[in-house]
Amino acid sequence: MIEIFNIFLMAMLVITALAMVSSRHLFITVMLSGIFSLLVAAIFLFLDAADVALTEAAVGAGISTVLFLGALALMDVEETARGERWVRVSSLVVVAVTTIALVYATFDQPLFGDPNAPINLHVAPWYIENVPVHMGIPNIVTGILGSYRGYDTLGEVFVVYTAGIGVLSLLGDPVKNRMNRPVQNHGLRHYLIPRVVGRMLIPFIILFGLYVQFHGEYSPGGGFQAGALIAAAIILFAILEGENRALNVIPMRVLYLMMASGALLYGGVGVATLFMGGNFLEYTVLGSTMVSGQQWGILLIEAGVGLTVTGVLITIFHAFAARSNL
Amino acid sequence: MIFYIVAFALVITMCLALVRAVRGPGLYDRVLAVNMMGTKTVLLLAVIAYIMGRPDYIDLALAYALINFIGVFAVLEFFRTRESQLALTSSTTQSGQEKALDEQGGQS
Amino acid sequence: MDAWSNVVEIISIVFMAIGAFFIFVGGVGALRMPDFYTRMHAASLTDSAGPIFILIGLILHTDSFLVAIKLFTVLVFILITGPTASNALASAALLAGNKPSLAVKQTTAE
Amino acid sequence: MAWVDYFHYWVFAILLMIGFFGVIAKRNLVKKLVGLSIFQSAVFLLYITMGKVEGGTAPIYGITDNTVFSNPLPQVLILTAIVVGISTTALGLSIVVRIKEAYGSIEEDVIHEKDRVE
Repeated sequence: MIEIFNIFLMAMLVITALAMVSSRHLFITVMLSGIFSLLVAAIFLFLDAADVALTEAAVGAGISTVLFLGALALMDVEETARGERWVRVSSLVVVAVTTIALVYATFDQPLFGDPNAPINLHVAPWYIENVPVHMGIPNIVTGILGSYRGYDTLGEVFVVYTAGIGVLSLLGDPVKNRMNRPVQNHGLRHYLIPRVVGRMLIPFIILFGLYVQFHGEYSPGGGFQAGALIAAAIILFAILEGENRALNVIPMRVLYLMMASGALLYGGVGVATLFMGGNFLEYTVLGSTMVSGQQWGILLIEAGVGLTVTGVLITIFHAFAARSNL
Repeated sequence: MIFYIVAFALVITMCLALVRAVRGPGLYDRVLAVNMMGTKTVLLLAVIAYIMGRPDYIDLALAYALINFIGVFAVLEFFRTRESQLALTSSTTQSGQEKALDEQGGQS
Repeated sequence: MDAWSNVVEIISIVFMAIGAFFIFVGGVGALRMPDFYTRMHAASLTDSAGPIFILIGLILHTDSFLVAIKLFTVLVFILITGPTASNALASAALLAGNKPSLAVKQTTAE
Repeated sequence: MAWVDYFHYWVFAILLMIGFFGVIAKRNLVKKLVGLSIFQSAVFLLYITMGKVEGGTAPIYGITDNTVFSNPLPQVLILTAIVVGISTTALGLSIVVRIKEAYGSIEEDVIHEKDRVE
């Protein structure tokens, strides 16, 4: 019965994707990508991936639309050239052939939802069985993310950090760019209703972000989602009051500090466990028992993840906003 | 059963909003459709939580309800700055870059 | 006691059915109305009446206090943000010179 | 209902190829990035689809009595990949912004033309 909704949503997803690629106006593409993200989040929830759906919600609803609009404010929104005819025809042929090959290949895939599919037999049962034993936390996803696959997450955090540095080095320091601009931007300060309501909601968004951060062991959530939510709150403030005020509230040096200290905290936990006699990121040595050590470790590295993600996302926003006038 | 009916109504309405988003003559119709989709998704997530018997899914609905409207504000800001930029550029002469673009558009 | 919970159950089902109806009508309106502002009017129906009925129906259906509080919070936030977003959208549209079709007709007739 | 079992995979294949088409056929750089993010979402969808277990529920203990869980491992991988995805998209967008500032256009043809002239 539930599959019917999923089929509906997936058909809508395909239509949205087609419209996104075929539309000539980039603003329309960005708006449709908002719909795309909403549909993907609902589908993830139907497929039992609550944590992933929350991440998609936090990133897709606020931040990615704002980023794309910030970039579009610097360019022409109309797509002028369509490209030569042979390019379009030949790429259509390539795409059609590959689609047929991929669809043919799906018949070798295990059936949808098969509990005996190879993917579900190898390590997953061990994880599901051992997360409560080793860590004593109910959310298996957080357990795997923080502990069993801690190296993986460490790498991802450094990728996010590097992307933030890359954006900064490409677009320049937001504060300097802002000073060179002819017109200072005051945001939506003259729009009373959005301003009042938006300001009222910002504390709630931050509060919810902190809840997601620290309750992530018990319900869907964790550092990545919380970072995106808190960054969305700050970005909302910057949209409402202008970036200058947002930069007064959280200056760039604090953001740099957040970016770096989050990644450092994560790495530092690993080094600390080395010095305390364990392996890199072996949290067991942090506490008196295995469970308490693991819980301390997960709490610390989730805090690191949250700090880095918040810092990077707000920095990226400021970097774009200082270039454009958004 | 009533949950399935409500969820079905929500999905159908999402389809209608999608039609509006894909077809919608103006830019604003698309923003409107996105906004509608947002509210429908919040409700759909809440109803899914009941259908699946998972009360923790309501956190997701809460997250969407809180941050969904940021996109609309960004759109408002986008058009506001674009208006002021257009006013700035149209009052002076056409910039060199735009001229070069026009010439190349004419050639090709 | 049993009769009372039955009554609550029926009320919640009725509320959810009304909410689903409003949502559907708003969706049809957003598709069929002639110009942007009337479409927005229909769409804002799904932002206000629909969530009120559906979420109250869901609240009546639950026996967990925490879930009821969370749903009520969702309702409050939807009721705050929905009209604000509509307002922001309408002012953005008006700012860009998007006139209601009736207003355009009147000015051309004069 | 045999086709339902494969429907999710088909949607994955079609979405992947829509994104691919956007990347190879479109001349606009932002459009290419959008195609890339569709491609990315298709891969996310494939991972999550493969981790779904019939009759399972989200892998969190203690909320329902159901102890059949969907596979948590793909969820972990995709969760981090989403945030990494938005960061790398931002990096790509900032490169596009610099290209726009240097060449005055984000259309591939115009950029190639300018390169040839210089």
